[in-house]
Amino acid sequence: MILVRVQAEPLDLAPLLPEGGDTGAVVTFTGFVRGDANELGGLVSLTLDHYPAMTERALAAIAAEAERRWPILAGRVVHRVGRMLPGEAIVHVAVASSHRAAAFAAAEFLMDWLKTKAPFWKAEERAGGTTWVEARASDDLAAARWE
Amino acid sequence: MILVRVQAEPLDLAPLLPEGGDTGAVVTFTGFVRGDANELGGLVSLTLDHYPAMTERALAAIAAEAERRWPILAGRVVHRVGRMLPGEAIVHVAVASSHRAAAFAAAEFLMDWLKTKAPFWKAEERAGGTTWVEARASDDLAAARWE
Amino acid sequence: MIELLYFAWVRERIGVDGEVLPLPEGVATVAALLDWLAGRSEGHATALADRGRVRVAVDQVFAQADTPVTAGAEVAIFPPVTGG
Amino acid sequence: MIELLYFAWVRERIGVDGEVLPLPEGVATVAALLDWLAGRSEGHATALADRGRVRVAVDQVFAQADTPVTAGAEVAIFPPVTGG
Repeated sequence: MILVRVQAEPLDLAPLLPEGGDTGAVVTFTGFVRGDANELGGLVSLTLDHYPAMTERALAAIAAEAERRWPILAGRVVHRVGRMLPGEAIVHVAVASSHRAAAFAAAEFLMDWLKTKAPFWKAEERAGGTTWVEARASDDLAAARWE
Repeated sequence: MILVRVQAEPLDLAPLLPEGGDTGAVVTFTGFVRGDANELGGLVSLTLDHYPAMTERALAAIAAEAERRWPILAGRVVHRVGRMLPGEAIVHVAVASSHRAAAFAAAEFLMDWLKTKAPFWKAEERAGGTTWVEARASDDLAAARWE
Repeated sequence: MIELLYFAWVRERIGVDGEVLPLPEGVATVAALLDWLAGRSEGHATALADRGRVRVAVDQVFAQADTPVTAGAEVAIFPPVTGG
Repeated sequence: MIELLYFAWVRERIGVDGEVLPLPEGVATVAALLDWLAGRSEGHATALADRGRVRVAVDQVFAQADTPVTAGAEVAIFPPVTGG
């Protein structure tokens, strides 16, 4: 069972530990706000906008698809919204399975689909102003691998 | 820089957090002792034997190869040795990179190579006695993907 | 009536979070709704100028150009998503 | 002299953790060393019966059948690894 959650509070990155005796592998992904010091002025903050009525529903659909494809024993997908600073965690995915191949594949799938199918939008605040992040073609390609 | 370590003490699964502003993605893998309740009598304990003079050297070589292949900002590979119980962590790998594709690939690579190129051997203690675990062809296939 | 919701730069260009409107006469699909909305104000026109950069969800599910829009629907219009 | 180290079921079948021996005359490769060792005792013969199930490291680096073995080497013999 993969738990999904959207929250304004900082993410809890405590490890997902085995419950019951079947867990042999846990894979986690955590996405962090990069400071982008090399780019003009660096990043001051990142703000995540989302579509509340749809977000958890979209995440639950993505999680259900992962559970249909791989034998997942436990998992979580937690996405932060609102304003955050460089170094803070934006999203955390954890998947427990009996074997590592399924845990790796499911975690990567969850991220690839979340990046392209969940209604979040990033705005970057820099010294020069705030701009919306453009979607990346590489994310579409990553998601298409699983079609 | 990927730190490698072999230890008899329980593993520390505290999250790898960004240092400096370039980290956008952290992927972790943790391997746990399965209880195998469905198999006759279940598992009582697992003992990891290793070749001390070679182990850290082999892990360092695997880590160096990962750093040659992907832009890794930080990482760790920690393997436990000695006797452990179901639910305890055997191995923990963490990789930080700017982007998720590199972090996922490097973590999976580290595990696949560790499974086939680092001198560890598992012995399973069950009610009927203790037996050495057989190497799995699927692990050889997984490692061969990276050749 | 239909409820329209705008997010990210679609919201900023249109200038409001959303609006509740009678379903315009002759509008039965997402594509027709976007065509009609683009004529509603300069902000709407700017936001919807490049349809390839706009995504739509009807009742919280991603929609296509030919997805039906009926009275009572919640129609959200936004840029390609960039979470994660 | 060479130092031999045994691990996992290779160690159990041979019955010792390792042994220090003069490099046998005419032995210059891993394959030749295994052939010579297999004749040393029933335990050695059992441990090395199926060469396909035995792995060797010379001076802590994985070796092949034709890897040279010279005086002063540390030669470890063990089953395929199963860590992780």
